[in-house]
Amino acid sequence: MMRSNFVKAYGDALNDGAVQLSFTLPLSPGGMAKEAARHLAEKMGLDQPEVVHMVEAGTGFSFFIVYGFCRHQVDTSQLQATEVEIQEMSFNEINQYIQERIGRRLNVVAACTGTDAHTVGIDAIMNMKGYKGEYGLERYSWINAWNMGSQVPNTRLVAEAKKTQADALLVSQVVTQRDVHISNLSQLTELLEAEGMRQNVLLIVGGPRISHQLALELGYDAGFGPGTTPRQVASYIAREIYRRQQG
Amino acid sequence: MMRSNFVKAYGDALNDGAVQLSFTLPLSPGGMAKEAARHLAEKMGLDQPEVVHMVEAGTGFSFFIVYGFCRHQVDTSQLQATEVEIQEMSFNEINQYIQERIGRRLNVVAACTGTDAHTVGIDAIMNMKGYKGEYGLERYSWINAWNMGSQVPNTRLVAEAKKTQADALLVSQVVTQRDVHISNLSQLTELLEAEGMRQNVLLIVGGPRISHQLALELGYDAGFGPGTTPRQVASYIAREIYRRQQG
Amino acid sequence: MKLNLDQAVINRCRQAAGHIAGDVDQFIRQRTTVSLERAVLRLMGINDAMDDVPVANLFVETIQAGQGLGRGAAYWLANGCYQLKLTADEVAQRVVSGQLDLFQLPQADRATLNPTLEKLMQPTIEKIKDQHRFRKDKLSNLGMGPEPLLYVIVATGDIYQDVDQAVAAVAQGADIVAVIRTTGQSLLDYVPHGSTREGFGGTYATQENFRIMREALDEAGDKAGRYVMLVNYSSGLCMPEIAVLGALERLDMMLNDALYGILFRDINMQRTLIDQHFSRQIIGFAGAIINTGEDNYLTTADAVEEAHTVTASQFINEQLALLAGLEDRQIGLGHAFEIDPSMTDGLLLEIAQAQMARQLFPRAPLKYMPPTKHMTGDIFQGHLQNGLFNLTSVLTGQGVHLLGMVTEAIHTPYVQDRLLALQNARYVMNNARNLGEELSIRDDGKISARARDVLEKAAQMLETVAEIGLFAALERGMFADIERSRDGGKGLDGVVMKDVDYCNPFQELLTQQAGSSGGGNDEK
Amino acid sequence: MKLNLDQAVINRCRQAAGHIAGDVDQFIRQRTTVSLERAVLRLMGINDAMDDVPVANLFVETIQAGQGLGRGAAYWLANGCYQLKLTADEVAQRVVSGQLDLFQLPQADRATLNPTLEKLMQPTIEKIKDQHRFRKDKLSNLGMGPEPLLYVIVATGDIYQDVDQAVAAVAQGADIVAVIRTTGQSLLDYVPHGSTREGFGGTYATQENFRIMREALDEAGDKAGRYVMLVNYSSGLCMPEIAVLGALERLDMMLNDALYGILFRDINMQRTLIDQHFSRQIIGFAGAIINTGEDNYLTTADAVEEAHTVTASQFINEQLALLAGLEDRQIGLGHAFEIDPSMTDGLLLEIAQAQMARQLFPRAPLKYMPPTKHMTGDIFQGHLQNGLFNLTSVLTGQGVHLLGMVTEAIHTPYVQDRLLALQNARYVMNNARNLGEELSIRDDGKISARARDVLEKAAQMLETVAEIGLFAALERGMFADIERSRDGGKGLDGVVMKDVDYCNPFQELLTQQAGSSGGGNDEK
Ligand code: B12
Ligand code: B12
Ligand SMILES: Cc1ncc(COP(=O)(O)O)c(C=O)c1O
Ligand SMILES: Cc1ncc(COP(=O)(O)O)c(C=O)c1O
Repeated sequence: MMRSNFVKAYGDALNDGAVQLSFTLPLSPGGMAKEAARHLAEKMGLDQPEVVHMVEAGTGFSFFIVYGFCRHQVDTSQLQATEVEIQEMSFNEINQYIQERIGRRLNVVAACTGTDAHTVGIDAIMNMKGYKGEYGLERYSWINAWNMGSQVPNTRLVAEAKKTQADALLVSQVVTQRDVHISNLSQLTELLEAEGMRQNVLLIVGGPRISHQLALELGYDAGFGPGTTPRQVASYIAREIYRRQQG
Repeated sequence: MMRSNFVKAYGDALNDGAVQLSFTLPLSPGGMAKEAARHLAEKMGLDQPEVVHMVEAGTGFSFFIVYGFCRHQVDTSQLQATEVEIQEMSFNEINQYIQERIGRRLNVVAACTGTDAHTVGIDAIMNMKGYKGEYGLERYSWINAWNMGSQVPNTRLVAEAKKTQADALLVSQVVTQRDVHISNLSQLTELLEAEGMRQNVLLIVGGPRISHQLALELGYDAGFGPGTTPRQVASYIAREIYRRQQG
Repeated sequence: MKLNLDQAVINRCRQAAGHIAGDVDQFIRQRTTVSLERAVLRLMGINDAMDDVPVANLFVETIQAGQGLGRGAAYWLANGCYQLKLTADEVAQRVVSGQLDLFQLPQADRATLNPTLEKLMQPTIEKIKDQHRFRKDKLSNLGMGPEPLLYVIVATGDIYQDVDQAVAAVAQGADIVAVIRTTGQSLLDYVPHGSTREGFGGTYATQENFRIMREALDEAGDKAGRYVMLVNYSSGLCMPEIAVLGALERLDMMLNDALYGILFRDINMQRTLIDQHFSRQIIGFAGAIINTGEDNYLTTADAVEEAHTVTASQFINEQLALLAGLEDRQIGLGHAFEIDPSMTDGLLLEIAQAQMARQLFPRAPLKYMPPTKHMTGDIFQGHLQNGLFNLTSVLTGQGVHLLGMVTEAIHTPYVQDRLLALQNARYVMNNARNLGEELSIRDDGKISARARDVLEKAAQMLETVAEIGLFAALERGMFADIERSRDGGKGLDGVVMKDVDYCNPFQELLTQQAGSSGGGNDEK
Repeated sequence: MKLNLDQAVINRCRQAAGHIAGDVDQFIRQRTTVSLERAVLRLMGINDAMDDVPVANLFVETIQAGQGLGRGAAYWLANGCYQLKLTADEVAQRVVSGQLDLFQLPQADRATLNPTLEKLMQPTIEKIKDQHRFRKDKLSNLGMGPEPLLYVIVATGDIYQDVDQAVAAVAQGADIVAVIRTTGQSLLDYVPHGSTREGFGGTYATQENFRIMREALDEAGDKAGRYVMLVNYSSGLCMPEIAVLGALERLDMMLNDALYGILFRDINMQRTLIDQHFSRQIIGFAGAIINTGEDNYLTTADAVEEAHTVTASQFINEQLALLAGLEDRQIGLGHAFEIDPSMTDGLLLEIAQAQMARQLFPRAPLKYMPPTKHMTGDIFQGHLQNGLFNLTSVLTGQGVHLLGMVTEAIHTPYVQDRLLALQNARYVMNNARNLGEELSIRDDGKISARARDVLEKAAQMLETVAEIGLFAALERGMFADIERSRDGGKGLDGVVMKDVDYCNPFQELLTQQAGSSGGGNDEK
C-alpha cells in the first residue's frame, strides 16, 4: 500500500524501490559467496537482489555490487528534519541583535579537542579573514572570540572557558574512527558538569560527521555538520542566548 | 552472536557490517529528504546510517549515498550455491562422451527469442569460430547445432525443435526490462507443454541477468549467466542427456 | 591537437566512397517501397489510424494489391481527390473502409493533377518549415551548451515516465535527449499510433509520443535557458515515415542508417537503402541531423582489429547523405570508444580514432558513443571508462557526445545513472576544456601510426567495396563481422519498381532543392 | 612531454635554497635534542621499556636533569660501560632504576672511550647494513612494479587488522604500504612500546608494530612476486628515534619533514629541524627514502594561489636532505593534486605542476598525493577525481603515487576502498601507459605559462627566505598560510646546546660518510 506520504526508492519507474549496494564479505569469490551476498541483500529488504559484480578483495575476501528493489518505504509525515533550526541573520543584523537585545559582547571559545588536529573546519567558523567569502566570528564586533587551535585537551578548554566566562563553547571533532569523537565529547560534558558549568554555557559541536541529533544525544545544545557557515553559528548563538535570557 | 559460520559485511574491522548504499527518492533535497534517506537505510538494517551525499536529481528528486553498519548476518552453513553443477570436460572429451555413452549425434537448437536481438551471447555459445578462444557447439562433431539467430518467435522455435527432433533447446534472453524475459520464457514452456514436447527436450536458458535459480523457477532445466563458456554448456547437455537416458 | 594525415589517402577514400554511393543511388532511383509511399501519404496528412492500424498502411496495401504502387501513392491519392472533389482524408477513409476502389476511377495525367498535388503537399511543407524556423529562433535566442553536446537516453518504456526522467536530465545539464525505442519496433512494418506506456527496453516511437516529449523538453529547456534537442530513430522498416513524423514534431536528430538495419536487424538491404534515401531527404529538409550507426559495429567486431570498417562506413554514409541533399553540418557520423579497457595504451588508440574522425569530417557533428561492450557490473570501473571517454571527446572536439552509463551492463538507465553520467561529463570536460589546444601529437609515435594504419586500411577496404559494390561487400560480411544476403532479411516484399510515370512530388521537390542549395529548406 | 623551463630561474631557486639550508645547518650543528639523544641510545641497543616507558626516555631525562645532555648520551652510556665493565643494557637498567648515578663516575676522555663506543655501535650498524643488503637482494630478485609505484595506506588503528588489510592490498597490486599513525602520536615525546590495537585514525608507530607488518609484507610480497615497500612516519617529536626503529625493521620509506611538524603539529621549529637532520642521516644510511610533506600545504592553502610555496619548499627540502647525506634517489619530495575540481582547465594546471616537479627534480622519487581537500561524500565523483589524478601521474612520470580513496571525505579507508583505488590506478595507468611520450606541450599555451609563473614565484619566494632566513619566513606564515614563532610550539625544552666535547659517534660516522660518498651505506 503506497499512500501519498510514503516514498520508496526510484530508479526506472516511480516507487520501483531500486537501490544499489556495495560491501565486502570475508569469503572467497565463488557461487557460495555470491549466494551469501544475495542473502544479505534479501535480509536488507531487497526483492530480486542481483549480484552484478563480485571480485576478490584480497585472499579470503570478496567485494560485491548488488542491485535490487527495496520493499521498505518511508512515511514522510512521520519525519522530523533533525538539523538545528536557525533563523539566519546577516553579519550586521547579528551584531545589532546582540547589541540591542543582549547588550554586551558575547564570549565564545573554540577548539579542536583531544588529539584531533583538523583546524580547517573550526577556523572556517572563527577566523577573522573568513572562509569562502564569509567572515568568521573573530570579525564580529559584538563577539569576543578565542580560537585555541587544535589538539586541545578538554581540561584546557574548560579552564579557558572559566577564565573567559564563556557564553558559548565551540568544539570541533573531525576524526571519528572507533567513535573517538564520542568519548572525547562525552568527556567534555562530564568535566563541565563536574565543574558545575554546564548550565552556564551554550555547548556546540561541529564537524563533517556531526549531526544535530548526535549532538543532542551527547548532551550538547547543538550540532553542525558539513557546509556550516559562520553566520549560521553566530545567528544561533545570539538568538539562543537571548532566548535563554528571556527565561 | 557471531558464530563462526555467520558472516557480516566488513569495511574497517572484521564484521563491522560496513555497507554502502545509493538510491534516489522522489523528494527535493533538504533536511527532510536526508532524514527520509536515513530512515530508509535504518529500515534496511543499518546502524548509524550516514547520508554522506545528497544532490538534486531533477526537480523533486534527490540522489543519496549512504554508509552505515548493517546488523544482518548470513549463515553460510545454510547456503547452497545456486549455479548449475557441471563436471566440465574438454572439447575432445565431450565428443567422446557423446559417442561412447549416447552413441548418436545430439541435436541442439538455439535462438534469441521474442523481440530480443542480442546475438553476441548465444553466438558465443554456438559459433563455429568460437569466442575468446573456445569453439562453439557448431564445431562439435557429435553435436548437430542450429543457431536460428535473433528475434525468433517462440512458435518458430518450437516448430524448429519439432522438425529437428531437438535434444536440447538453448534460449538466450538479454533484455529484461519490465520482466519481458520472464513472460517470454514462460510462454515457451507453455507452448512446449501444449505440444507435449516439454519432457523430450532439455530446456536451457542463458543471458547476463539469468541465474540457474530463475531458470528452475520458470520450469527450465538449467540457467547460465554471464561468462558461460561453450564447454560448460556442452558438458552439461551431454551428461544430463546421458543421465536421463539411464533412467 | 592535430594528426598529420595524408591527404592523398583521404582523397582515395572519398573517391571510392563517392563511387560506392553513386552505384547505390542508381539502384535506389528506380525503386520505391511501401514505407516510402506511406511516408508520402503522411506528408499529405494521412496520419490517422483505424483500430490502431495506420490508415497509411491500409491505403498502401490496397494500392499494392492492385499493382499500383509503382505509380506512387501520391498519384492515387491526388487522383482520388481530383476526381471526387474530396479531401485527402475523405478519400483515404473511403479507400481503407472498402467504399472506394481507386483503380476504378478515371486516371488524370500528371500535369492535370499538379495543382491538387501542390495543395495536398502545402500544409505539411508549411508545418515543417514552421518547425524549422521555430528551432532556429529558439537556438538563436537560447543557444546550446558548448560542444561536445551532452546526449542522454531515456528508456523506461513509458512515455510519461520518460518525460519525468528527461526533464530531470535537462535540469542536470543534458543538451540532447533521445527516447529509446522498444525492442522489436524496428521490425514492425507500421508506425504505432497514440501515446504508449508498455515498451521493453524503450518506448514506442509514435507521433503522439514525439509530441509529448517535444513539449516537455521545450518547457524544460526554457526553464534551463537553452534549447534541448530531441532524438528518435528513423530506422528499421519505417525509416521514411518516422522521418516525416520527426519533421512534423520537430525532432532535431534522428538515428538513421540503413547499414545498421541490414547488419543488426536483418532488414533487407535493397529495401532499407531505398527507404534511407527518402528519409534523409526529409530529415535534410526539416533541418535536422542524422546520426549514423557505425559505433554498433564495434559491439560485435573488435575495436582494435576492425576500426577501419568504421572509418570506411563513415565515408560511405557521408556520400550517401550528400546525395540525399544533407549538408555536412547535418551528417552526424557515428563512432565509438569500445577498445578493451585492459589493453595497454588503449587510450592512445582511442585518441587516434577520435581525432582522425574529427579531421576527416571537420564539419560533421560527429556522434561519439561511449563504452558499452566492455562495461561490466563493476559500476566504479565503468564510471572511469566513461571518464576517459569523456576526456577523449573533449580532447578531440567531438560534436554529439552520448553519455556512458555506469549500469550499462545491467539495466536501462536509472534516473541516478543519468545524473552520474552528466556529472562525470561536466567535471571531466570542464576540467580539461582546452587541453586539446595545449598538446600536439608526435608524428612518429603510436597515435599517429595507428591513425595512418586505420586510414590506409579504410582506403583499401573502400576501394574493394567500390569494385564489388556495397551489396556484395555486405554479402561478404565486410562490416561488423556480419554477413547478409542481397535478397535475404526482412522487408524485401515491400520493394517495388517505379513505373515510368512514378509520382512523388516531395521527392521531386527535395531532389531539386538539394541540387540547388545542398540541403536544408532555408536561406541559412 | 616536456616543459620548456628557464634554467636560469631553476638555478636561482637552487642557489637560494642552498643558502637557506646552509643557514639552518649552521644552527643545527650547535645543538642536540632529547629525541636525538634517545635515538643515539637506541642505536646502542637501548630499545626496551619499563612499565611502558622507554628506557631511552628515562635515561635521557636523568642526564638532562644532571645538565649532562650537552655532552651527548653516548658519552654517558659508554663511560658507564667503560668504568663499570657492564653492558649497555646493564648500565641503562641501573641508571633508570636509580641504582646508578652516572655523574658520580670518573669521566674518561673521548679517546679512551672510543673502543667502547665502537663496540656499542657495531651491532646496530651491522643490523642496519644487513637490512639494507636484504632489501637490495630482494629488489634485484623480485623487482618492483613499474613507476608510478602504487602506494596505499592502512589505518585501522589495530596492527593485526592492518596486516589483513595490507595483505589484501598487496594481492590487489599495491607496491607500497604505509601504516598510518594514530592521531596524537606525533606530539608524544616518546615512542610507545610493543604491539598495539587501539589507535584512532591510525595505528601507533612502535618497533614491534613495524616488525609485525614488515614480516607480513615480506610474505605477501614473496607470494605476489615483488618486493613490497613499508612506510611509516619519522615525524613529530620523535623523528630521529623512529628513524632508528625504521632502519632496524627495514622500513623503506619514512615520511620525514620538519616543516610539516612545524606547520601542522605546532612543533617548535628549532627542535624539529635539529631532529630532522639526524633522522635523515640515519634514513640515508639505511638506504631508505624520505617523503616530504609539501602536499599538506594545499590542504590549508589554495592550490592555485599557493602552488609556488610547494615548489619553494621542495627546493629547501632537497638542499636540507643533501646536507644530511641523502642521495637524489632517496629524496621523495611531496606535491599534490589539490586544485578545486570545478575549475575550468584545472587539469591543465595540475599537469603543469606535476610535470614541472618532474623536471626540476629529475632523479627524485617524487611523492604525488591524491585529491583530499576537494573530495566529498560523492564517491562517484571522487573516483573520477582520482582517475584524472592517476592519469596526470602516469602522464608526467611520477615516482611514488599515493592512491586516492573514494571515501576520503568519510572515513579511513575500508578494504574495498583500497581495492577500488588500485583498480582505478591499474586501469588508467595501463590504458594511458605511454601517453606522455606521445604528446608535447605548446610553449605558448596555458600549461607552459602556468609552470613559468609558478617557478618564477618560487624563485622570488626562495630569495626572500634566503634573505630573512627560514625561521623568519615561518614566522611570517609564508608556508601553508600558517604562522609559527621561533620559540613557540611544542618541544623547545628538549633542545640543548652541544658542549665542546659533545660525543655522538654515529653522527660523526654519518657526517663523514656523507662527506665522502654522498649518502647510503654501500658501494652502489
Ligand atoms: C585537510 C585534512 C588534513 C590536514 C589538516 C590540516 C589542518 N590544519 O586542519 C592534515 C593533512 C594535517 C591531516 C592530517 C590527518 N588527517 Co586529515 N583530512 C583532511 C581532509 C582532507 C579535509 C578536512 C578539511 O579541512 N575539511 C574542510 C573543512 C572546512 O570542513 P569541515 O572540517 O567539515 O568543517 C566544516 C563543518 O564540518 C563545520 N564544522 C567543523 N568543525 C566545527 C565546529 C563547530 C563548533 C561548528 C559550529 C562547525 C564546525 O563547519 C566547517 C565549515 O563548513 C579530510 C578529508 C576530507 N576531504 O574531508 C581528511 C580527514 C578528516 N583526515 C583524516 C585523518 C585520519 C587524518 C590523520 C589522523 C591521518 C594520520 N593518522 O596521519 C592525520 C592526523 C590529524 C590529526 N591528528 O587529527 C580522516 C578522518 C577519518 C575519520 N572519519 O575518522 C579524513 C576524513 C581522511 C580519511 N578519509 O582518512 N588531515
Ligand atoms: C552489444 C549490445 C547491443 C548490440 C547487439 C548486437 C548483437 N548482434 O547482439 C546492439 C547495439 C544492436 C544493441 C541494441 C540494443 N540493446 Co543492447 N547491448 C549490448 C551490450 C553493449 C553488450 C551485450 C553483449 O554483447 N554482451 C556480450 C555477451 C558475450 O554476453 P552475454 O550476452 O551476457 O552472453 C554470455 C552469457 O550471458 C551466456 N549466455 C547468453 N545467452 C545464452 C544462452 C544460453 C542458452 C546459454 C547457455 C548461455 C547464454 O553466455 C554468453 C557468453 O558467456 C549490452 C550492455 C552490456 N555491456 O552488457 C547492451 C544491452 C544488453 N542492450 C540493451 C538494450 C535495451 C538494447 C536495445 C533494446 C536498446 C534500444 N531500444 O535500441 C537495442 C535493441 C536490441 C533488441 N531488439 O534486443 C540493454 C538491456 C537492458 C535490460 N536489462 O533490459 C543493455 C544491458 C544496455 C543497457 N544498459 O541499456 N545492443
Ligand atoms: C542507426 C540506428 N538505428 C536504430 C538503433 C536502435 O535499434 P532499433 O532499431 O532496434 O530500435 C540504433 C542503435 O544504436 C542505431 O544506431
Ligand atoms: C611529513 C609528514 N609527517 C607526518 C604526517 C602525519 O601526521 P602525524 O604527524 O599526525 O602522524 C604527515 C601527513 O601527511 C606528513 O606528511
